[in-house]
Amino acid sequence: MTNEDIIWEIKKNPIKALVESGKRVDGRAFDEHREIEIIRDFSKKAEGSCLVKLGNTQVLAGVKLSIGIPYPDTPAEGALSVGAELVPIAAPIFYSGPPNENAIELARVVDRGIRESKMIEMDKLVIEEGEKVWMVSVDLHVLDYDGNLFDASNIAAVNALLNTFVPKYEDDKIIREKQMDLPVREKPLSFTFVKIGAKNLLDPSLVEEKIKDAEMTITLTEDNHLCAMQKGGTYPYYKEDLDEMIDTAIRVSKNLRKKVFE
Amino acid sequence: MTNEDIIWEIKKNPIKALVESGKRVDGRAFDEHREIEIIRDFSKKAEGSCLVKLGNTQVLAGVKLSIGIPYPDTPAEGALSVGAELVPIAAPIFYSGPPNENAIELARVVDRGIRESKMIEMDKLVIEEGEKVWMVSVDLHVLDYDGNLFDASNIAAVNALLNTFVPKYEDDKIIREKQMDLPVREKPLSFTFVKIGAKNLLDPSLVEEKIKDAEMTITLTEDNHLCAMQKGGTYPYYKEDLDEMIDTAIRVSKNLRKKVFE
Amino acid sequence: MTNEDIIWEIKKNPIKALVESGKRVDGRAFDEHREIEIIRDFSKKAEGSCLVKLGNTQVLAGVKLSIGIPYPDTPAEGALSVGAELVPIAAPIFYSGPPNENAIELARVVDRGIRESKMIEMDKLVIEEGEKVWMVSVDLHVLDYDGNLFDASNIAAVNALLNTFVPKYEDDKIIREKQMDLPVREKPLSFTFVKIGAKNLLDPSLVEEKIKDAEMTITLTEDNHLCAMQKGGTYPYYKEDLDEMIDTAIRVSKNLRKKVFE
Amino acid sequence: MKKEGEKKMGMKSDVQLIKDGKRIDGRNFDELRPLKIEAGVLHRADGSCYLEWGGNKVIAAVYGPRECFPRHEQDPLKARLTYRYNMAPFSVEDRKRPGPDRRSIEISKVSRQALERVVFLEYFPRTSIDVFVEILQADAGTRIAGITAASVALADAGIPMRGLVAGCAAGKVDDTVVLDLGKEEDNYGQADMPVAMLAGTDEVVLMQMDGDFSKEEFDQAFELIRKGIKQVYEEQKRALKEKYEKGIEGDINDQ
Amino acid sequence: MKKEGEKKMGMKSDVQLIKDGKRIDGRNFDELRPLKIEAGVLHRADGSCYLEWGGNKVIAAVYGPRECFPRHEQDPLKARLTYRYNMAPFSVEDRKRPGPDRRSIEISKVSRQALERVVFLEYFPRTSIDVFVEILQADAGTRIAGITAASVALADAGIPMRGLVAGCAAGKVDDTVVLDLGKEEDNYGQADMPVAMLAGTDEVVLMQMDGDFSKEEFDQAFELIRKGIKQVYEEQKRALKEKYEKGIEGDINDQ
Amino acid sequence: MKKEGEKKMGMKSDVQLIKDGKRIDGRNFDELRPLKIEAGVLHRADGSCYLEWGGNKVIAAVYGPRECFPRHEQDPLKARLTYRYNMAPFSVEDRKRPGPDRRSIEISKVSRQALERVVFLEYFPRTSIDVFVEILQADAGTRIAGITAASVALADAGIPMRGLVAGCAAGKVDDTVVLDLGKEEDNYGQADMPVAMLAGTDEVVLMQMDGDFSKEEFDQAFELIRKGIKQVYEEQKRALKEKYEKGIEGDINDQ
Repeated sequence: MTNEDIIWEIKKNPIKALVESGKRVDGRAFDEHREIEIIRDFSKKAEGSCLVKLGNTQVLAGVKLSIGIPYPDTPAEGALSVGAELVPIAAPIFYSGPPNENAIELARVVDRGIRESKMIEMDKLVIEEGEKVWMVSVDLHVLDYDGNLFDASNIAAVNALLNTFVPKYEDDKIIREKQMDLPVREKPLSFTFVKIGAKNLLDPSLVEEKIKDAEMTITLTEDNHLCAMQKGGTYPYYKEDLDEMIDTAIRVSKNLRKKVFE
Repeated sequence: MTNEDIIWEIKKNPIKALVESGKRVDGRAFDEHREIEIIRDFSKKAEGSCLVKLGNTQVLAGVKLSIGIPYPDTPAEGALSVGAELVPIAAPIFYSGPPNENAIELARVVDRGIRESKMIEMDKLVIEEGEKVWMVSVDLHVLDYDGNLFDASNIAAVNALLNTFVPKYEDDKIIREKQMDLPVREKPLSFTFVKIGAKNLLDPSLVEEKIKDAEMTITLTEDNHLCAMQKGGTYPYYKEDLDEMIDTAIRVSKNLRKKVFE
Repeated sequence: MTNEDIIWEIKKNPIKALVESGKRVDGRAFDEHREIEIIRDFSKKAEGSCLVKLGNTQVLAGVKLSIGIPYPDTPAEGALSVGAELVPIAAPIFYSGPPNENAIELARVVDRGIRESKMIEMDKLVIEEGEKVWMVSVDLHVLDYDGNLFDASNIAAVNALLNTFVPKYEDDKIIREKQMDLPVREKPLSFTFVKIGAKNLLDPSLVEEKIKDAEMTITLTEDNHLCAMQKGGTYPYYKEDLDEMIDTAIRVSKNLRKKVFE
Repeated sequence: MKKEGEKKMGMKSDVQLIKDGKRIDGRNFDELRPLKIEAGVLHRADGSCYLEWGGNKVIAAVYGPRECFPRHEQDPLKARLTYRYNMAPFSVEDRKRPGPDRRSIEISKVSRQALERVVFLEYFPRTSIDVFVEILQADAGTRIAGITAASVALADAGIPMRGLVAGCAAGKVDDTVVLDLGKEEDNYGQADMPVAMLAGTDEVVLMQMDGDFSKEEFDQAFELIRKGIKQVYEEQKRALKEKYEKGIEGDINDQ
Repeated sequence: MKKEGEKKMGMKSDVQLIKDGKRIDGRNFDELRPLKIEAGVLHRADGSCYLEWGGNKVIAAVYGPRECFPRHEQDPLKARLTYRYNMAPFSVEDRKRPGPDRRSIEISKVSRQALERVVFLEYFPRTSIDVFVEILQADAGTRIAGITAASVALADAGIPMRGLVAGCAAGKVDDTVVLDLGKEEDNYGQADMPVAMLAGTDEVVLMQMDGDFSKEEFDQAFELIRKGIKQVYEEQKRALKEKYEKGIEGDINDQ
Repeated sequence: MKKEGEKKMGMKSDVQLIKDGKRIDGRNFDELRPLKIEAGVLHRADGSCYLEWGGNKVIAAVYGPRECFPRHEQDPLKARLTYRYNMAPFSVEDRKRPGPDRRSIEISKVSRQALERVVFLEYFPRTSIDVFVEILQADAGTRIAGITAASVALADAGIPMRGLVAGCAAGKVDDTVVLDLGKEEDNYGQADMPVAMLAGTDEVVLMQMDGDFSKEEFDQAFELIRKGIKQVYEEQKRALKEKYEKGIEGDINDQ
């Protein structure tokens, strides 16, 4: 890993200079995404799934439904949980073992986008109030890590939920046939930027992430309200940075929504 | 840690000589406690709590009540559990992680004093016999470690239980308002000694613990019966040591009870 | 451990040469077991138990019965689980900690023999269909490791089950008195071989295991059908090896059954 | 989730959080809950801080610069900074199981990152500076209370820094943007945004947000936070001044 | 057990698995399920393979030879080989808890042993060669699908080997020995025997069996497997050939 | 708790534990349960001991002095001593989950401390001496049975010691102080005090107590224990003598 760190250190300055001059390594504009490919319904054993390729980054999201007891303070709602595994096939720096802070943060930021936008109509997932509800488990399986896991995972998770069915439940047993579509009312979409020098770059590639000063993920609802934000990295942001990134996200959101959700 | 060990090794001989001559580093008599401060009801979210300062040692005990199933062999009794965390704010040698043998021993010795003295009237904590009882969880949070965690924790835990309320339980839900005081009938009080050379010193400070040969904790009920004992350290005790320590504990217990429980 | 590895490396060639010439270190024939001693009902707290000495290898198996919920897909059957601990008294290379891959493989191969031979009449272990069944827990406690844990464990586990009683169950409580014998219909028996050079040796001792090229465990039912097989080691087997080992197992099984099960 | 101290913004409720221009606890929209900071409260730690903020009770301790374990995490160019946010089991309504959960691991990460460029880590290569934050009583806003206390504890430990980090949150309740949510506002409100800045500058070093904000509401919230942080900073300075006026006592004989 | 993806052969059932000389999915007794292999599907990994086999979807990746951590596992005479078989939580009917269970630890062990003498580990002393297999969708036969894919990924990574390892299983359903059990055959069948061989030779490198086989049935099953493995090997070779005909693209700029 | 093999003294019960001056199992107040010790029962261990005491069946093994892992626990001045008390899952009424629980961690600690000054650790710097105690069948008094067996296993391993450590407990049942509680006395009694001494001396190396003792009862209990330990010591010596009379067999060829 030290060797890898050294390589990034060496690459850092020329790339920074390039960015300073208004350019990105791969020729994209600062507010431009890499190519996106969406493969829905990838895993037939899941109630919903989606494989997203964002440049070379690949994330597979799968949704499973199970029966559980509702939380005491929301007896008339289903429950959601999001997990992420940075499985070691995806990068040389990912090792087997329990989720580390990066995997946990990834899962929680994706979770917040879904939860805070009120994407899922949780009140329609009740089987017996206070006793039995559907638990929606979203699992993010990162297959290839070439930067911007946040957005690839957000898109994969939301698309997986959009094609998720609720199974039948008869005689205390789940029958894995469609009873109805998962009831959804919103499509949260996240936008991740890295700050390099004074510039904010949308959809960072791996190399851009490695030399980043700071990072920001902004999740928008369909009416372009903020529903989740998360700062990363160790350098500060100024108010102007925040304004610029929010504005950019709002500006590009309509096109991106078309690309990833239709 | 090696550096620290070396420091203790150097300090050891002069302190031992001092003790041999009948004196302690901080000028106390062998049967004298450090200053004790008791701050009851410290944490409002707990059903009972107490912060104890014993010299520079600080332990915070908190009590939470929850609903559980009784043990099969005591269907008509509530349940007690005591846990201890040596959180790393308390000493440079405490590290994050699951409880180690010292934290476990601390919790279990405090637990035994409470349990064996029959402090809590467990039969009054039954909601539905064999089905639902109150579980009393005492958690010891060690904030500053300057010796004698056993006695500071015992005093904190017992005081926390003395000001614990039992919440209301209505419609299968806990309402965190006082239904009654936790029913108690006894106040176990522990006395910890270290042996340095041939002497037994009550309420050891950190430096005395570090150079100790052996350690003994004796817990007494209000009528000065023994309800728990625990030897520590690697040097032996003789019967005369045991007699001396038990006699000292019985002699000073009345005054100490006044100081810590009134 | 490196030191130990070196010792095996040095021992390897002369032993291999000996085997090549048709002989074993301890003078046994290739299809000959070491001495076997069977001590049934060793642990009175267990519902069934058996200590097996196979040469110097010692394995103690204990069976406990508890009440559980049946698996959803087998509502009218009890459940079986087999666990193994390579406790560190048994060998210098066994360390404390969660079961490693060797302990897990050992437990799973013994489990498969019992399960796939349908040894236990699981349908007779139902208390209330779909709700309450007996769970049979077999625990393998390896006390002394001198080779061939698979067969010693298989014999210990099967014998322990053969002398297991099902306790009484009254008023939702287990009363540890015999209600009936555990219902069994089969006695799976395993045969482990190591391959050294071109030879296949039955019941390997520790030294033979250490220098082995490959390993095979074959489990037979009473009518000499195969019910479980497991290859170990890194060298390949050819079809002729497989035929030879199966034939040997079938040939010696009758005598061995007499020795270990009667 | 809930058991991890998770909040869920925007739960439907009949709780009226604003009435007659005042909040449920009587505060104005731009008013902080009572805040009290004390530096140097622990004997063993190299630096420490006790903080009460509304119903929060937080203690922070700093050890270091000290030897870095395990060795392979030593950095020849700078100190390693660690940050551990931990809740006492009895600090919340339903007893929390001891040990780190997903929520506290995330909070520890964003808090550590907020401090990493503020502390002059390069002055102490190969060492470790370890920050521990214990939540003894939790109301809303514990992560912000924690980093505010941690920053004072770092100063109390004499660790050189570019300045103090101070935090504050703003949120939305009953469609109104307000400063520093209390517990009920947090439970039944519509948005929450915890922010920490290098006090006295415009540098945002920690920022999270959840709920629902239009861009305009975001701007309002940010402005409230900026003012709130000024007040938090004053209290931090007061606490440190008080500690140093008391003088440094007795530490020489400690090991 | 069941939750570990355990199968239990020979469950009583009314499911008729063979009818009019055909199997429940219409296959002949000696017919494989559809198999498709693609090499080089991942950007970061040194070698990779995607495999679909019946309802199985499997991805394998290889990293190495690379530095061996922890250091004390370095072998001065050869590379360390690791193998991790892992099921995605959503790859099975009932969600599987992430992380290794007893079943996957056993599979990882027998798979690693199957490869240890096939890879020329002695060419890369002190390094590690790490094989990762992810089951994205599980039907019957995932361990065999996994090692078949792993072997292609190793070749794709350019790791020198004595040959490719190819696997196939045979089993018994309705008292008939058949090749390559499908999911229902696996659930309600009477025996299953997964085998892997060094393709093109007679060397058996992985072998497990459970259920009920007479010696004659074992011989039949082995013969079926031998033929099945030939077909699997052809598909492995086709995938590798296709990859190399496409040419090696773009890897130079990857770190 | 109960599941950890916890006892709780003084449960209310109608069980009459003393009748006509005899205890429930017919013993006198100062009478030990039957005790049988055998040394050298394992092939691989450097020293071992099998012990039956009432309904307890215990096996102890010693490995060492041997290389100390992990390295950073090596002490340049003396050997490290480890002690692991472990219960087999089937050794108690309700199956115990494998692995250490809080109770066994505490017992391991006090037992290790009891031995640390008895073994001449300074003779073997940088090494480790590892003591393992397995409880195969548990009645009352397993920790005392364990350390008594461990001490014999250490002697059997040829580890130099200042003497043998022997243990015994006394307790209170039906208001009477008695020696060496049996299982029912332990379940329904009023106090229990396990003690271990350096046999042949007055040195107490392990001491715990719980329940209810007046000082006078404590003195009585201690006096009973002192006598009990003498008998335990005789059996320890007999077992070692028997082992050495049998001669040392066959160990030369073991690795």
